[in-house]
Amino acid sequence: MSEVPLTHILFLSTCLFFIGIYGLFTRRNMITMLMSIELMLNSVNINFVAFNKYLYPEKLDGIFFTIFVITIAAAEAAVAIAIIINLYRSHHSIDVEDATEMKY
Amino acid sequence: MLNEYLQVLKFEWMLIAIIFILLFIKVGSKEWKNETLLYSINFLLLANLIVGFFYNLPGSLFNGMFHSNDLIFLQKSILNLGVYLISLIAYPWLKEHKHLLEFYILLLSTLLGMFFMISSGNLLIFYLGLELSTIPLAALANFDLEKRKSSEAAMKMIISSAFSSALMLFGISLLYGVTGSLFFNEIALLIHGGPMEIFIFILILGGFSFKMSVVPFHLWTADVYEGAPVAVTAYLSVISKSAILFIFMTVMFTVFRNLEPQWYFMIFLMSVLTILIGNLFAIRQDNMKRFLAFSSIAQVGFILIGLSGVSKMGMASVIYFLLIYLFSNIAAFGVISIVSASTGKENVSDFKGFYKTNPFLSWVLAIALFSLAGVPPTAGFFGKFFLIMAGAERGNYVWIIFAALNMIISFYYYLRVVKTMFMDENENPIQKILVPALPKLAMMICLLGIICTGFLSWIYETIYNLCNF
Amino acid sequence: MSHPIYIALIPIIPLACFFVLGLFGRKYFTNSAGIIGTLGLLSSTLLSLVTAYEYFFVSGKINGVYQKIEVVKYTWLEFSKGISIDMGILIDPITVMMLVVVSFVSLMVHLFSLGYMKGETRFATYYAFLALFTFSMLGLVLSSNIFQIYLFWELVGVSSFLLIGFYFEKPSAVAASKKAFIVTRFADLGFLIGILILSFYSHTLDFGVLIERLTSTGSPFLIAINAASFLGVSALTWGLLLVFIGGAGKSAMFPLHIWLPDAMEGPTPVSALIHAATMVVAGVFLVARLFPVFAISNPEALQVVMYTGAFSAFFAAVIACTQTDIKRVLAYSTMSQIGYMMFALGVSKYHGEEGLGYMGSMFHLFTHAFFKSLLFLGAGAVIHMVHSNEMKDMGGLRKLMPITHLSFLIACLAIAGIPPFSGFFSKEEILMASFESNKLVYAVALLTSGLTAFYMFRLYYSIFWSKEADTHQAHHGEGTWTMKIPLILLAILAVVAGFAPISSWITADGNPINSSVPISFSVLPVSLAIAGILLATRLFKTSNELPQRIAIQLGSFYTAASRKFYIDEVYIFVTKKVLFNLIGRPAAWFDKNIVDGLMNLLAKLTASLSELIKGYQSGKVQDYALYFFGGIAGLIIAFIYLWK
Amino acid sequence: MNLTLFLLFPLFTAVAILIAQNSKQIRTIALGGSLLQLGMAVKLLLAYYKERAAGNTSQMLFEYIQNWFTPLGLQYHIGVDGISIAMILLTSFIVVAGILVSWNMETLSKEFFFLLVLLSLGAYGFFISLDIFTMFFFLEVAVIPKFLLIGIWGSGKKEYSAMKLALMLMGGSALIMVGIFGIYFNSHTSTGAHTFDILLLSKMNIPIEIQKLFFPFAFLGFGIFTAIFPFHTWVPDGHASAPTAASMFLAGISMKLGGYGCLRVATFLMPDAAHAYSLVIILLATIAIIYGAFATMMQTDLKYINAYSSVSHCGFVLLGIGMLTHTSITGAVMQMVSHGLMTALFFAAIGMIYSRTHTRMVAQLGGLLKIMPFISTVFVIAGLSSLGLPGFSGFVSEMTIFMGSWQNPDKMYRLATILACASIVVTAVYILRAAGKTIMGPITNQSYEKLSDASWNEKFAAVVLISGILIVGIAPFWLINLIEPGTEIIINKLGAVISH
Repeated sequence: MSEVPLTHILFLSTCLFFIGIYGLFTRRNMITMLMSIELMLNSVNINFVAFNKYLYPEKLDGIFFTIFVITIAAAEAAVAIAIIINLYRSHHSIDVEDATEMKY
Repeated sequence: MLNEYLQVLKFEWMLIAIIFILLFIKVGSKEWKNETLLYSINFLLLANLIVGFFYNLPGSLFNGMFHSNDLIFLQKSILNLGVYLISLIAYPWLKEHKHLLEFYILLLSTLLGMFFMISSGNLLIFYLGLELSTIPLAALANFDLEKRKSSEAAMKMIISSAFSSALMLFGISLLYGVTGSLFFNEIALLIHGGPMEIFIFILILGGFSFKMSVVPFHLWTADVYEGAPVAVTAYLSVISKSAILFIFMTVMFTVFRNLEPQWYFMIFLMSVLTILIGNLFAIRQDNMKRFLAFSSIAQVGFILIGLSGVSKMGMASVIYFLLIYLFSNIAAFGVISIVSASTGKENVSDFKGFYKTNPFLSWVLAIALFSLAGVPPTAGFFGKFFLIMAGAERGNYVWIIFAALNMIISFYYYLRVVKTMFMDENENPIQKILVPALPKLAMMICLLGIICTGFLSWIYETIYNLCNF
Repeated sequence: MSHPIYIALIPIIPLACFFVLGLFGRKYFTNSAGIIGTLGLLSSTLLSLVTAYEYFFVSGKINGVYQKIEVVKYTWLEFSKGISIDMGILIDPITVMMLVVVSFVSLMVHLFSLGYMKGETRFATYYAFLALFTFSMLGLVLSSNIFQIYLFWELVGVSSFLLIGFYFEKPSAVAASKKAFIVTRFADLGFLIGILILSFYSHTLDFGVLIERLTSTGSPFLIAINAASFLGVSALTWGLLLVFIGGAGKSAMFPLHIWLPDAMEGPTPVSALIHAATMVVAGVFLVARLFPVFAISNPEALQVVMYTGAFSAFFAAVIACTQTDIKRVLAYSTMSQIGYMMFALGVSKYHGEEGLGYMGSMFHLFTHAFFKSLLFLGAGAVIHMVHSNEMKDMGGLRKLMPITHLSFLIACLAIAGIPPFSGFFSKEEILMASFESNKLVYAVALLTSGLTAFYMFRLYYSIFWSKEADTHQAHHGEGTWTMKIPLILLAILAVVAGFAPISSWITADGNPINSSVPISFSVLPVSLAIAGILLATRLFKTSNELPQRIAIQLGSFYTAASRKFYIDEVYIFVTKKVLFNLIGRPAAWFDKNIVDGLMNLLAKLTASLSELIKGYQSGKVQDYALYFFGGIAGLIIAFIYLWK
Repeated sequence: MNLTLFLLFPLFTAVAILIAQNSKQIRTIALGGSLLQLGMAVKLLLAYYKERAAGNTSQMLFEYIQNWFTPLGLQYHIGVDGISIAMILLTSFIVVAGILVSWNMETLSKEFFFLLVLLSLGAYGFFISLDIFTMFFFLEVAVIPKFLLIGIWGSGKKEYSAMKLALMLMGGSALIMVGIFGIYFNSHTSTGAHTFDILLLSKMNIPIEIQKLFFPFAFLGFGIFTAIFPFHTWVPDGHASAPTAASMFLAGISMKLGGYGCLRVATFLMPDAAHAYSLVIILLATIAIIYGAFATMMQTDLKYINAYSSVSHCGFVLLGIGMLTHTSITGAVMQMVSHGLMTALFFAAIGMIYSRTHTRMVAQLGGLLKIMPFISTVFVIAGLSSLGLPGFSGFVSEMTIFMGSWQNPDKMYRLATILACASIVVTAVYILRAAGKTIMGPITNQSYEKLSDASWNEKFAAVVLISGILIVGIAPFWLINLIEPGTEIIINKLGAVISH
């Protein structure tokens, strides 16, 4: 069975990345926005792994980086959700459109 | 070997120690009074600051992932100083606050992140430091839990910073793909200005610009500054900005050295935009913190000018300016935090007739603003003059004239605040405010810095000599 | 023959008086100020008489020619090599004569004012101003440097301003003083530029050197200044004409004369001093000072001088016939007499007998000073009694004030040119000179002398005769002895001054000339004068309605003349309408709205721009992310398209 | 003698004012300090004569160099020649007078005098520096005090005026900054480093196209400080709104900073460009002179009258500089001195009148000569001196400028000279108009009749200034001998314009 070429994977990751961006731009729900950011980070992870495996198999930098990214993403999500919960307390909504007091 | 780990990492160890002390106090059953806590913490920070000047061993660890030299030590000391001053001016706000320890723990961990970021020699460490310095900050921005604005600010900050770091990370991943290395010095050799590299560079530049709040990546700044507690705002505008600028210079001057013509061009565009937009928005602001946010955006534009003259002079003048900027900005925020802590008023219009009731605070704020505006005899004049001078060395006079003309606009809005305090009549001005000892100390230090940093040329000269360009 | 330094004291004493009275007068010398001033002036008068004696009889003449002697010279302000304002004293015949005239008349006026200005609140100030004026006038006539003369020229102007505006509460006086200053200032502008031109080409400001360089044939300077030309007129002509404009302004030549009649707002003795005897002849003096340059190198300019003088003489005489304010009549007659002097200079040449006009002009200046100041002082005495300047309030005063009446009569005869009074001799010389060189001017001169006789006696009769004096004026007498003495002294001089041997003293080139006029020549003018007198007698000796009828006969011409030919209106139009409304107002408006508006507009633009773009800070975090993304895209695009 | 004292004395005075207890102490300290500076200035003059008499022919005397920001080649380099000494004397005279007229300042007197002293410090520093950077530094030091003085103690639409003044002056210094960077980065010392040192720069020749590029920035920048058309609009508003002392300082000192800078930096260091642009300078200067004079004619507020006349008179300074002849430049410097003195006197007189009648409107005043003879006399003297009456300083300087300008034989320059001369008539018109309405004429307002005449401090101030005016006006030779060596060097650097 022939191996999947790198370009396919890069294509996948890029799609994932832009889907994430699209989601971030369009969805009003903060949680969903967080999820789309996760998507973007995941595409990054895919990139790292793929590059590592295909181009530089002799070192494991990419893999390590991925692990760190995953952890940090988790931390980020944790803090973000905490903030969002606190925001919900005051605004009674997690619609991003409702949190636009400060402008101009 | 071991003491190398101790000394090269000394700044980090110090912070970690303080953080752990605070943690122990937190988990410990004993109830501490806020006052005592604050005084002792400030004492710790002062010790941290002082120790920072001794027993520094330049070197690099983890085969080059982490390295530090005298310049980096200096930068870290500057950050330490800033944090110390900020914690001093935060006193009136924290005195009543019940999550005081958490505040410091988070604050110091972000500082730790910055330290790692500054002395990183590797994209991984850099990324870790960056995130470590960002995520807790979002939590800090939300530290006035009950305030609507605070939480909104935090939300905006965490989401947009996550987005920006995602983009930057994407760039880093591609960079890894192109060069196969995460080490700065290795990458530097492998970059030659191909289109892919330019694209990657722009992604990473975007990430940096977001942190430095350069137009058009600046939009989060104003809102977050306005919403966050004053101390946090000061921290954002001074410490994290300085840290990111330090590392930004390293990255620009080492990693992307070969792309220098390209990035000079981009920096030029962005700086022009930044100065203009920052000024134009700052004119209209009524909220003090928001106004300072936009003014700080404009300042970054000027810093980019200095940075663009890729030279020892430029590097030195940027660091020198950041030092002065630190003093001036913290002085300004100090006054604002005291006023807002004791009266909750944060609008420019509230400051009408402020001079009648609070001459001392008014003078502090005025001098700070003069220094920000770059008026002699304050140090701001020297800082700004040298920045533009460094930029002018490249002979790009369109940029210089543009900046010079924009300085007039910035004068307008700085003087506007001074005018409000000194000249406008007001039947019920802000009452006389009693300034506690610690903030007063902070202001005195800041004033001293604002006045002296300019005249004592050896400060500039030391920085200049440290700059390993 | 070194001249002793006392000449320098002549101007310095009045200056000292000025400082003393000006600084401490109001406090300490409220009453004694007059005495101090008079004594001071007495001394300088004596000094100037001594100087005159010294010069004319002892040391002035070297082998038959009166010399220009530079007594002192002190560099005051050096502009560049050779071009410097020197404070110097230059002694030559005209200077000496002017010294005598100025100091003597001034002394008379000081004396007269003792009585006339008695009880004024600003008595001391008045004397301070008088002293200042005397100082500047003496300095002017002594100047050895063209810029020095300009300097004193300005000082004279300002002290005349101060004296005219002495009654500063009277708006009319203030207006008159302003008018006098500004009009003469305008003329001085010409003088200044003239100086600039002359000095630029002759590389000096010193009179002696200047004249020498611009007259000696074939001197490089003369060639250069003649070579340079502007609008087809040589630089020399420009220079001299501009200088002459300055002189015309001070000497109230047409059309710069308008300030003189109004200047009569000042106290009458002041008019006698400034606007009859001294300052107004400064212009004549200036032309005489530069006469060699005019006469030798540039006769064209001299032509202009001649015609201006002649026209002014006639023009003023016509107006004088119609005025009813006695001081204004005198003012116009002054203008007319100065016109005489001017065209006398104009018709003159430089060398020997041809210089008759020059000599005549100086002679007339000399005699005129006495009888004209006498007339003014007399008028002053009259006004002092009647408290009015209008003829209609007067009449039949001859009984009430015999001395004034007599002296006034003498003066009238003198100015009318009746032998053997002084005016006769000087006028004869002038007529002679003009007859020899220019018949047209001669005709005008004759006509004018007739008119002069007429209007002077019109004045005389309507003051002292016509109707019977109303008795209520009887009670205050003719005035103090201090007021009478000057009248008497001046009257004597008005009679005898004509016999002074001016022709052997003051001539263009210093050589005495023979100036005997044949009787046959003087018949015509004298008879004309007598005719004028008789006409005046017929009309005004006893009050009758004939004058009105004649006035009605003359109709519009008469009204035009009585309205001074509307020159004032023209000036008013030019200043008020043109200067203020067409230049000043637009300039102010432009500054307020355009220039300043531009600055404010910039500010407004910035503000509105920031209003415009505020929408980008929408507060929606998603928009922020969008802009972020847009920024990256923008950078890429900018990089692709803009980066070379 | 040590020139640094000119910085230290004001500094100490300022500190002493800050620690002083009551307003009486404050003003005494301020006056003492200013008198001390006046003494210093006179001492400096004498020392200068002594040096010159001793045959010291070096361009600058009492030089002192101290490296500052070594890597950038900045220096603290001070020294004086005749021109700067004249300026220093002027400054010290006006400072004394200014402090005297504001003797009774009670509101926030501490800040007021502190700022005044700071302003004078800036001026002194500017005039003694020989390094463009320090020059620029002191130039800007003087700006903020002006802003605060006008904004806090001013009258009328003071905030607007203060802001306008500060912004326009800052705009000026922004331009100056660009210009001096241009000079700096095109200067090459023997070591190859760049320098701001005026003396070094004057020795090296900056390429002409560079000069042409940067001269406009430098000249226009400094020109804004001395009210060059069309950037003069800060003058009327600023002067009109400012308190008396501040107006005196503004018109008397700070407008001279600009002229001095134009001469010392722009013209002296970029002579070729000065030649290239001189026609433009002349044009702007002439416009300023004529148009300023005509604009003055229409003003109704005494302070506006004097402010606009300042625009017109400072036009003479620029004219003198632009004419590029030795005499004219000397005249320009003399004009700076004389204008400084007489405009300060004028503002002092106006201030005295205003403080009594509480109006500056020409229409509402009248017949003051009867009520307050001293003040009115001062007013008239100021007026006469500003319309160039012999015996006062105005005559000397203006005549010198005219003489010098006429030496420039070009037709356009001649035309400009004639127009400039014509302005003296217009000057006479507006001065007499103002004096005639306010001083002379009937008393308009009966309530004025019980107003008092000048108090001792006002008399003292007036006497100080008048004596200055008279010294220059009656004995101009000492001033000219003082200035000439300085201008000679400048003109030599400029290269001779056709003149004899």
